[in-house]
Amino acid sequence: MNTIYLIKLIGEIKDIMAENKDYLIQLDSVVGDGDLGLTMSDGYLAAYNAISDGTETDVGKLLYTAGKAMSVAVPSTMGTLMASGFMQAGKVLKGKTELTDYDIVELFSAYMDGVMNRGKAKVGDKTFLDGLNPALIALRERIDKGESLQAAANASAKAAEEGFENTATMIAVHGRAATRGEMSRNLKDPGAAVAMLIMKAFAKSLAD
Amino acid sequence: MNTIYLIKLIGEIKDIMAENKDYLIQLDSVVGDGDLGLTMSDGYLAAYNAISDGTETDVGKLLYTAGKAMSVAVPSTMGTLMASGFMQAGKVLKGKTELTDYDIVELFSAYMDGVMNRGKAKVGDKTFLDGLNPALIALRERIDKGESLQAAANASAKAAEEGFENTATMIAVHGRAATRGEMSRNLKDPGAAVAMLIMKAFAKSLAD
Amino acid sequence: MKKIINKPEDYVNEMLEGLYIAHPDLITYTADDLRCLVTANKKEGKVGIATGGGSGHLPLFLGYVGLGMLDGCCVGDVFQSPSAEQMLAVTKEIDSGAGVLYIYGNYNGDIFNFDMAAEMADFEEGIRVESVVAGEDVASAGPASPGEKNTRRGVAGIVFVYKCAGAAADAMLDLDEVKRIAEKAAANVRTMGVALSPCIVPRVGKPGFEIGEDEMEIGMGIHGETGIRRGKLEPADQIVTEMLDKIVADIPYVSGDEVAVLVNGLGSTPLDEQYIVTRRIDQYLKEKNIKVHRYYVGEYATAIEMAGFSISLLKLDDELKKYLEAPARTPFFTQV
Amino acid sequence: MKKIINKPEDYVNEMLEGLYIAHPDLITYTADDLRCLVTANKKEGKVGIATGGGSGHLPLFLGYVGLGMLDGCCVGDVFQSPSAEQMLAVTKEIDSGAGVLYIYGNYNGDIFNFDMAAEMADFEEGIRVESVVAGEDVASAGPASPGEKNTRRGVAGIVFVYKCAGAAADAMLDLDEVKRIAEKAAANVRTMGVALSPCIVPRVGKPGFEIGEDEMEIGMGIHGETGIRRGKLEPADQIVTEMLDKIVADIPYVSGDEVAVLVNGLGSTPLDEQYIVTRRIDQYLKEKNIKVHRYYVGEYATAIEMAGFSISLLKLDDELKKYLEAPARTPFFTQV
Ligand SMILES: Nc1ncnc2c1ncn2[C@@H]1O[C@H](COP(=O)(O)OP(=O)(O)O)[C@@H](O)[C@H]1O
Ligand SMILES: Nc1ncnc2c1ncn2[C@@H]1O[C@H](COP(=O)(O)OP(=O)(O)O)[C@@H](O)[C@H]1O
Ligand SMILES: [Mg+2]
Ligand SMILES: [Mg+2]
Ligand SMILES: [Mg+2]
Ligand SMILES: [Mg+2]
Repeated sequence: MNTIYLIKLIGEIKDIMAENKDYLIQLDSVVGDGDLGLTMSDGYLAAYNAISDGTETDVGKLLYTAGKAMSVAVPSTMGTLMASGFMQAGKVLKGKTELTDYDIVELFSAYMDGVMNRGKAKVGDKTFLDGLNPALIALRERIDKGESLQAAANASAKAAEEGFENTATMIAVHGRAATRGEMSRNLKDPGAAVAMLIMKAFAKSLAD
Repeated sequence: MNTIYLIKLIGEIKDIMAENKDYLIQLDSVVGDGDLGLTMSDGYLAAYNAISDGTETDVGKLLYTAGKAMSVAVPSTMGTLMASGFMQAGKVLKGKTELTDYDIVELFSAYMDGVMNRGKAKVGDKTFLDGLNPALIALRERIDKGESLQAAANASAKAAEEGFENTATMIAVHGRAATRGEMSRNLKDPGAAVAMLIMKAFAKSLAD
Repeated sequence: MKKIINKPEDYVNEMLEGLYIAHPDLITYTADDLRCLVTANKKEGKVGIATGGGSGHLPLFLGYVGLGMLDGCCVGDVFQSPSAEQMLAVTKEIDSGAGVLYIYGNYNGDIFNFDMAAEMADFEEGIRVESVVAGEDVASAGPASPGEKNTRRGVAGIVFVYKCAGAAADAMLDLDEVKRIAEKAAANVRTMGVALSPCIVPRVGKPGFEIGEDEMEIGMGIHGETGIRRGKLEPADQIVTEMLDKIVADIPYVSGDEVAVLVNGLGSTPLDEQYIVTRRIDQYLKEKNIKVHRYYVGEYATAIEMAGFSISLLKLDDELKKYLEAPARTPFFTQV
Repeated sequence: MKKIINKPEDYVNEMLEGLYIAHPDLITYTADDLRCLVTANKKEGKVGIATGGGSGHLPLFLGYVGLGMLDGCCVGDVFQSPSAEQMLAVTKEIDSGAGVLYIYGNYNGDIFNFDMAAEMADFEEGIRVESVVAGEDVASAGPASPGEKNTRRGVAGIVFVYKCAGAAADAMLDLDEVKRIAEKAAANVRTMGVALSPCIVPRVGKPGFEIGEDEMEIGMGIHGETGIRRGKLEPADQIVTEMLDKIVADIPYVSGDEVAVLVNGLGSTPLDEQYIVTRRIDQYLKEKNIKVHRYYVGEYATAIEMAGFSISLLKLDDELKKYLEAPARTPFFTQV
């Protein structure tokens, strides 16, 4: 696993966001301003374009560059949070050119830290974190148990999906959805859907 | 004929304007802003109220007072023109306490002068003048021929009505109706209707 | 009718009460009549300048009374003239011996009442009054031939006349001179507007006219007077081009001439759109080699909540430029 | 969608072009990016103040850059945050060694990007940046308990924060002091709004929400965020009373307190209506024996062409009063 794999991974994320553009627009239209499909497809495309030439061998620098490109392209809530995730992962993995399975766990863990540092949300606040957090737990558990990265990625994608479904029981306390208060319950969180899509793309990037 | 008669005359005008309020509104709504019914009924009421106590014996002063009250109450186009008519008649008849039939002709003639001095319109411009002017001609002719004031007044009311009907052949060059240009043809002029109503009230004031 | 008001019949007076509350340092009223607005800072020996007209055009007319601009203003009901009596009261209050100049728009009711007031001021009070009537809407009529009466409507361009005349009076010029400056400004200003939606006079309660969801009316007046043509809404650049073609042809301009530009929102047109309009005006005038001395952008003369805008061009010479640049401070116009 | 625009995707940039054309003496831009607006009159050694946020709120945010107020401003697309990168460019341009203060509204996207920009300014450029987040819409959330995060939206009241902080910076106070003043103003301002009609984001092309012909929504935010209640449109006096009850209870006030009042039109509300509102505010505050030091009435923070208004009260002490009264000159705010 090296920067070539990361280009593939980010490419898969870019593709899945493009495929689910209308779905994300629809989710965000109900609780927010409806731009999430646009920002996620544009944002990951910008991230991908910034790193896809394959000249960068430093894993950390590649991730940081992807994040910076995303922050310039889509300065929305999720755009900036995803950029912050990439940039934090970049800082943590800086200097590496090869990644172990544990480094992949570290990557997602740092990504989550980046989002949390920037967004100051907690698990349970009905955000992106509620999709990513269960996925990260599943991923770490399986790798700790010695399962293959593919098996762990599949499990984490499933966990992310469950996390996303679960957001329908929570009350939003951040962003536009929060202005609806109690009315936000029963609705699934669009940002958590993004976490689910990322983990699906991750599973796919190992499968093909 | 003295100020008591003038109070009766202005009272009749006030009544006919009140009765024809909706009619004038309707006429003015087509070519103008629709306020003519309100301004004429309010304006002549104000004029009447200012002079109806019967203490004034100077014909000229009474007419001037009526005009001034009207100008304060309804500063619209027709309101100010009618006020100017009264005030001019007041100036011309100042000092008199008794009126001959010729003085009555003078009264309407001065009223017309007041309107013309203020409005700078000519006969044929599709205005109030095109109702009053034929009435004034008829009135003067009949009195000159020695007919009774009642007969002369009846004839002048008829002439005013014909004058009003005739405005449907003219193009408006003053006021809001003028902004319609050629489209103003075929429509009767609301201000000329006011002249017709004044002359009808005049005929009635002699009949009862 | 969706308005933040109390009783429609109290609309004008309650608006005026709010105005005096908000600007006590600049304006007050006379004759115990809220509709007779006068400056709170009378300057002795200065020519007084008064204006007036119907309500519903804020910041016109009230908003330009203050330092370096107007001294008094009478307003009537919405779209209705104030009375001669009220104008006389204002005239008496603002005269300090140097006489009074009336500057108002070219509307029947206003003309009659201002004329009557001028006569009364002369006869009853011995105050010399001169009048300048602004009529610069090129869409409302053709230009007047020499000696003929100008039948064009007065619209937003009157603000330029106020500004130049106000500065001239503030410089203590005499009545004839102030009148000459006002006439010069009035002779050099041209305006044209476009409307996208009607407005509702509170006491009437329904729109003054109907217009399709995709239509505009080029040349419409600020009371909803019929314009030059009604058609499908076009891109901003195209609308501005059509308007400027008419405005610029009317003076006419030669290469190198200098102007001041007023972009005026009619009530519910966002500032953003007014700046998009400004951008195209600048392109257009650059193509014609007409130099813009200064832009004014915002709401200067509205039609309640009408959507649309107007463009006014004031052709400048050194004299007008000097008076345009002078400082002023009023409730709605502050220039330092 | 009835707008005077060209292509919806050019809306923001063309508006900006117009803005620079109209106000060349006050504003310019940096980093070859129209959306990175900075003052044309940089004052050496002064603390720089920057703001920013989505477009569609003119005169917010752009219109307050100039003398005695803000030094820089970044805008994004309509209702969308600008990027951290853009904010960094402005920060670099306006810093002259005394550091930079960010003042912006309490919105997720803005917070994240300003925070990121502040980190970049520190790490990459060694510029000290402090931030004050304005959130004063009493309709949007309850007051924050001590130590808790303020979740209220920032709306028109931010203009008071700009004014006081801008004057403090202009008086050459240091960054800590300017921040203290900004925080004090932010802590003492409260706002509430009401909306009568939605607005249309040009690239979306249809209204952001629906509302009945006879309805209003009390407490709605300036992007159309849900308010406190929706109901039948009421007389102006009644609406104002309901809003002030909420605003005044939130501080709370005691008899004899002094305030500045901002009456803000949301886009298509005529000035007349804003003055009718002003009238009732004055009555109300007199009843409570709260003294009004000064009124500001007009459009200060809009939601494109939304109909409605907001009321902001700034509780004053001698210090805030001093900075509020200081002169300022920007494209949309001139005080002498
Ligand atoms: N503080 C936060 N931390 C993490 N995620 C957040 C936070 N605030 C909002 N989100 C996520 O952002 C999503 C909305 O993103 P986006 O559409 O970009 O917002 P906006 O359009 O309002 O800027 C929400 O569904 C939520 O998952
Ligand atoms: N210059 C004028 N001289 C005489 N009558 C006039 C003149 N201008 C307009 N009128 C009359 O005024 C009438 C309209 O009066 P009114 O409704 O009061 O006008 P507005 O409401 O526009 O002030 C017209 O029908 C016309 O007869
Ligand atoms: Mg969104
Ligand atoms: Mg968004
Ligand atoms: Mg009428
Ligand atoms: Mg009328």
